[in-house]
Amino acid sequence: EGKSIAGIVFQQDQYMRGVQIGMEKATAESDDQLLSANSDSKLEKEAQLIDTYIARGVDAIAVTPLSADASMTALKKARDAGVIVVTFGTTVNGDIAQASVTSSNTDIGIGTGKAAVEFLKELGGGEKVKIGTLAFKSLLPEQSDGRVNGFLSQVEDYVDVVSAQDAWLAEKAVAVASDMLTANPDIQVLYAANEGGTVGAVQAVKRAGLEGKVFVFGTDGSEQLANMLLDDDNVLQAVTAQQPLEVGRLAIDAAIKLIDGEEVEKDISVPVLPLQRIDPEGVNAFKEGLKALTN
Amino acid sequence: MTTTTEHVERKENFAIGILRNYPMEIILGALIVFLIFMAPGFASTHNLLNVLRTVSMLGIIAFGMTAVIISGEIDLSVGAGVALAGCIVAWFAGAIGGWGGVAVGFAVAVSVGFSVGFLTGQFRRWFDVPTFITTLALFAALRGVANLITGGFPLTNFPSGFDFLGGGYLFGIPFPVYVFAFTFVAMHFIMNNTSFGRAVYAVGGNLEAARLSGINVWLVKSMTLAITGVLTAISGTLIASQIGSGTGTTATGMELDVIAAVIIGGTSLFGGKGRIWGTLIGVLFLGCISNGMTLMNVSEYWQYVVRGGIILGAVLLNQVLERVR
Amino acid sequence: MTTTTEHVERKENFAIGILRNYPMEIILGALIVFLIFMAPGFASTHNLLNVLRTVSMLGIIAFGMTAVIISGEIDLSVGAGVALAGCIVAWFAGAIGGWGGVAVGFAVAVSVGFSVGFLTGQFRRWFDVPTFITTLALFAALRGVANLITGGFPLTNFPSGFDFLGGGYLFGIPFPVYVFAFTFVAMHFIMNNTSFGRAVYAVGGNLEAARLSGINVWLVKSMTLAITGVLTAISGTLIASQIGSGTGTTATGMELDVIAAVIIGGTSLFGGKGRIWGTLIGVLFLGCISNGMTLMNVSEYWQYVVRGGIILGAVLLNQVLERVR
Amino acid sequence: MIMQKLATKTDEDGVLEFHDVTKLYGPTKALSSFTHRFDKGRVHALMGKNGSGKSTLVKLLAGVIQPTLGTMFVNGEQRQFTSPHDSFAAGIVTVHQELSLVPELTVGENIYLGRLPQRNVGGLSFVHWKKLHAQADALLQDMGVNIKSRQAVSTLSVGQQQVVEIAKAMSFNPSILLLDEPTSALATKEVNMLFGLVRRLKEQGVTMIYITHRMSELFDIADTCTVIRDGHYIGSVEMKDADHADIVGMMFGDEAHATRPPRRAIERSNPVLQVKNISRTHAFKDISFELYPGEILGIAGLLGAGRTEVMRAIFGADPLNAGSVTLNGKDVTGYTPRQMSQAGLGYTPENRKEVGLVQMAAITDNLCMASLDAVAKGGVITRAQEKPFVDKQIKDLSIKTDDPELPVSSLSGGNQQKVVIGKWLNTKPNVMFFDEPSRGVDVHAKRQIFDIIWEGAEHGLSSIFVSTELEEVLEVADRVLVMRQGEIVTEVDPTKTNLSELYGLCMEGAKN
Ligand SMILES: Nc1ncnc2c1ncn2[C@@H]1O[C@H](COP(=O)(O)OP(=O)(O)OP(=O)(O)O)[C@@H](O)[C@H]1O
Ligand SMILES: Nc1ncnc2c1ncn2[C@@H]1O[C@H](COP(=O)(O)OP(=O)(O)OP(=O)(O)O)[C@@H](O)[C@H]1O
Ligand SMILES: [Mg+2]
Ligand SMILES: [Mg+2]
Repeated sequence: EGKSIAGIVFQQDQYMRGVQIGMEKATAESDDQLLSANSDSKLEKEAQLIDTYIARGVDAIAVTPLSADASMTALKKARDAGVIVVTFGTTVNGDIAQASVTSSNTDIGIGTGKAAVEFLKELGGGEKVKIGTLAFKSLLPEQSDGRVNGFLSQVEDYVDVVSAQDAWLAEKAVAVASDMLTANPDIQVLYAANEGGTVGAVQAVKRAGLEGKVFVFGTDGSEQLANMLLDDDNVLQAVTAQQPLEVGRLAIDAAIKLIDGEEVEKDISVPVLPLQRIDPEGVNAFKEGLKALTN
Repeated sequence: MTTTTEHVERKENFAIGILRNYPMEIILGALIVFLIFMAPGFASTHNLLNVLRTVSMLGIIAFGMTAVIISGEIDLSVGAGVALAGCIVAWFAGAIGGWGGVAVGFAVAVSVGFSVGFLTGQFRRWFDVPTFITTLALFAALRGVANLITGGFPLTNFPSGFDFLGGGYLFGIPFPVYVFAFTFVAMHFIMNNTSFGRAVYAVGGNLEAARLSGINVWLVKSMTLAITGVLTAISGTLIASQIGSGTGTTATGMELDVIAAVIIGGTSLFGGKGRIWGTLIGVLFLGCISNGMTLMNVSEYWQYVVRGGIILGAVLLNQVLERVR
Repeated sequence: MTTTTEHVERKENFAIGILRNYPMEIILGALIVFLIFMAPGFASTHNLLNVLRTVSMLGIIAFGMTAVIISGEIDLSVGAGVALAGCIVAWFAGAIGGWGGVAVGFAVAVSVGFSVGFLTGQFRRWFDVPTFITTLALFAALRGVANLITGGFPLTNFPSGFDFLGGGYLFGIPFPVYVFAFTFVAMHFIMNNTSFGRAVYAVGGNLEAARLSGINVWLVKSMTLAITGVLTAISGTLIASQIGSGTGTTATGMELDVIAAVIIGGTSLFGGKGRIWGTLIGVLFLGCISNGMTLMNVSEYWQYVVRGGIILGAVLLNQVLERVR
Repeated sequence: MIMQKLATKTDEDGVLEFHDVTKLYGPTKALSSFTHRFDKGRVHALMGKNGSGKSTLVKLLAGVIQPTLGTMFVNGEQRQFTSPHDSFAAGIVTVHQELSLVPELTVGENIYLGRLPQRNVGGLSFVHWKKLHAQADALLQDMGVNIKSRQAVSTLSVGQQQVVEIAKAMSFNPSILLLDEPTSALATKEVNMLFGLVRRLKEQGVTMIYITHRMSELFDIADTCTVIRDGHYIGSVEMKDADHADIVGMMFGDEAHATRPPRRAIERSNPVLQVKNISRTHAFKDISFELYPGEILGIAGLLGAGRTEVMRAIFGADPLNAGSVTLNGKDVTGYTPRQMSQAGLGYTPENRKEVGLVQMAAITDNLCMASLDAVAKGGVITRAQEKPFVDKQIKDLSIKTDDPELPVSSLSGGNQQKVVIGKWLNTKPNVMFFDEPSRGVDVHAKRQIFDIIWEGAEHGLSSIFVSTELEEVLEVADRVLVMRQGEIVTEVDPTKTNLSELYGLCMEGAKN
């Protein structure tokens, strides 16, 4: 008979939507049922959703935990109730997840960092390049720090962070990035840790007329960001896309196997996908993939 | 024949009477019946207890908020207050350690809640600053302080067994439900049967008349805010226990849910009118909607639409039923 | 001797008069002076234009919200409305294509904004549902609809040059600033020099007295809400242009910023009192705080605290200065 | 408990003394170096035209406001009341001019607000509802009024609310009682009840200050009369030595006042307003009458007879259940107040504070509120356009104000009433409903208002005039309808009847 699996995301953005679609596709063919929900980035809502699904008697929960530490309590309850727990995107401490499908946040930062190294070396010409960062620390501190630190770990020898701010919604990020450029006219590079931040940073540079003087490195893949990489304004240099469809599919696969009592690999890693201005073919291929996703 | 007709008429009047006097109760009842049949797992004891546990956190604060709104004020800072209280308790649990730390933390959180609430009322008195503004400022500031305490990362150094408060069961019923029930009874009693409670209605209904009657109107307003501050600290501690950590991002947007529950329960935003009982109904109503939609697997985008539609529909129906005469 | 003393006294009175009559203006002035000296780059033309551009999006809506609040109602749905308008414009731009699509989308967004606002007012009339509830329901529902339109993915098929609306310059001044200025002048005129504006104040000051004075009170309230809906659609289009996409997550929490600007500008949440000019000051004040804190690279957690503190301090000072006699 | 009498009584107990008391509201001198001693155990009438400072004096004693300069002595001690609470503690109880009840609460609760009887159970003290309602019901019954403790105040008419206010004051067992126009909303029966209470209190040695604009009451109830004019103390007289003309002279100096113009023959062929068989559940039924050009139609009735309800329903403020209304030959049944106002009907409501004015708005705004369409050309309005409308009414109605930009709440009660009337005169109506236009208005201003009504009639304005003071109805109206319990019982010619006959008609068969 059909199994029921709950998929819990924590916000409504393109990445999460992609994961959901991946999950839907993975359950579409069978008579397994997918229950999806959104924790709105709130720990207490996450705990409530997990309680609700335990009460409903689901076989497995696939979740992207909000916090490695703080999400433990709720998920432990699920395990204690005999529910399979699979995490994706992020994971949780305490050996609770029976399988974990991740592209680590650090990897996401590292991906963009690697793409930036050569660029920064050249731009600095021996000197450290002044950069500013846009993060989402007051929303999700662990993920945010993972990405920013991953990025910095690659480029720390070549940069000097002169401004670090929070802004994750595009319209806020435009304002904040503009202000950062005003306060620090010597900034040459902006790094943004999520999609909204990246869009906002690019728009801020264009709005300030600093094309060719200030460059943006960002995070996440979307049609808009792909187009920005292909645009000849030379602002956005590289982003690191995740593969949400893959993540969703693998999470469901692992959950089904675990329900059936099969063995699965505990740490399933989904590679991240660096997209760079210097590789337009790669960007175009990614765009094609996206089209398939939305149809 | 005559008697039969009379009997029918009486019955009709009785039905109309119920409709008019308990519209919101009926709407909630209808929602529950609907969910029993349509939402898989809704009627299980386990699920119902979960719903109760979930609404407890919100409801504890909502009872205080009811008093605040009846007194003619508002408190937008409760979500931030919950986060702050959780962080304070967690910080002391880490710094002092064990249950002693929790106890000190809880005492500090409650004192902070009380003082901040009371001062908000006094601000209104001394400087005529609307509580809307003061608590809007606190809305930002308290969360900032919470984050400064934690440094941005969840604090999880609680003693073992701490999770009982938010997650444990006592005689088969979740612990927070007891706190919720106690708060309901206490606030219901206070509002209906004490001079203070009646003064709250008077102050919200006609400030000048209350003042001319010798009521210390600012003390009354400040006290409703202080009570809400204390209840916020209690709820914040329970939530910290439930999620096993104190973080600055807890309970984002909760103020709107709390106020929504109060208003759905029939309290007027303009003060003077409202009932603790109504808020109980409002809280349960919101809890059932959220739970039901998750159980019925309503897609998350539709959830927003459905939630909006149900709230609007319920309040509308409530008003229409009240008019049946 | 006498004349000198008199002269001094006159001067003092003059200073006190200014303090009393323009407290919020003075506080804003003080903030700006502080930022000129302390925030690197604040005083540059470029930065000031940026601040203006940023506040424009908020301010356009805030002027409408001022009228709504003066009329004794509230609108919590403007953030969701901004998201919905952006998504509608983006969807039509994609479906029809080019500027034609944008024009159709804009027309639809404006019509939707107008209708939803107007109906909110009529709901209040027919069913006595408080606008707080209706717009709280819309707060959830409109964002849900926005996501249903986009399917959760940002829509970006705008014609080239579309980014001019939100990001472009006309005679060296950002385009949205013109819209902002125009809205200010129009709303200032409407509220002060039309019979409709007078009616808004009357309706908010005493609904029954206004009704008995032969004012069509529900039409007046509905129109303030409809105007705000239209302004929300305009702002939503500008924001979509600025960020180059229409998505359901845009402008989360914006309603609170808008209401804060209105209240900081001296409008009473209880209706009947307030000025468009005050809202302009409130909007600029919030804009300067955000800009200043970023320029000074205040850490994100402190930003919350500082922001809360400054808002509270300013309103407090405002009240104290107004009392100087 | 608040009311504890001092253990040792002195001669100065119950004496009120003012020394050079001044109260400023910004530039306005509400009270100016007022010096006077009110002896104990007597009823002191306080007279003066609107805005002369009577309420200000009372508010000082009630602890609502504090004097700018000067000192007050209560019971022989110098006192500074910083809150109403302090004033209660000194044994002073006040019935304020503007109603101060909480509409959402019950009558009983309003009476004992701030000192609800308590019951102690297990160390917790809570409200003793039973005792509260029993006490309140006993009190109301003792006063001889038919109001129940458990009724919500919001369901009472203005007059009944005023009775509740008085009951509230009585429940304190005051040693000093301040009554600020307690009778302005009361009809003869209730006034007599009040006077009975006042006499009873006087026997108990209570000192009372009694403010009224009804000259006739003075001789009935007061021992002395103190007159103030523009905030200044003018003088005091013993009532037994005074006559009507003396007091009016003190109040107004030698200003002239109007007398009724001779009655004219009314052309009763074409009614401007025709009301046919209108009914409204629980309020009135089967009301029919006609109003002719230039006619002033009075409606007489007791408290709650339904006069207000009839006028509101015709004006479209409340829905009708049956019947039709024709105005200027047009069927206007079911019109909204807006449509009615456009059709030429104006209505000044009886409770100006709640529904007549926007208190926080400027006098200017209030005066133009009903005539926005006329003042604004194409919807655009400026202060300059409003000025003639505002100035005209301020002048015609002698509204006492320093600046029409001030909020209307800064005006004294009588002047607020004039603003309500001025607001409607600005719409140039051809039919006006005046619901208690003389409530809380001084003798002089009252004449002015009547003059406006009469003069309007000369120019063809038809009016309905309602007043609880039946002698006014007789004086002002050309024809009088008598209402009882929601029905018109008869019609009388004011020239062919007298006060006691009319009163009898209003009373006849009425319950209690
Ligand atoms: N709050 C206030 N602000 C400004 N002026 C005020 C205020 N209250 C009263 N005044 C002014 O003080 C003066 C005295 O007012 P007061 O109410 O004492 O008059 P009154 O004798 O009671 O008149 P009435 O017979 O109309 O009730 C008036 O000119 C009035 O306009
Ligand atoms: N809001 C209300 N709810 C219920 N009954 C009311 C309400 N207002 C008035 N009534 C009742 O309707 C009847 C008519 O009242 P109305 O106010 O028209 O009388 P009135 O003759 O104008 O007397 P008054 O001098 O008190 O104004 C009274 O019995 C009154 O108690
Ligand atoms: Mg007075
Ligand atoms: Mg009446």
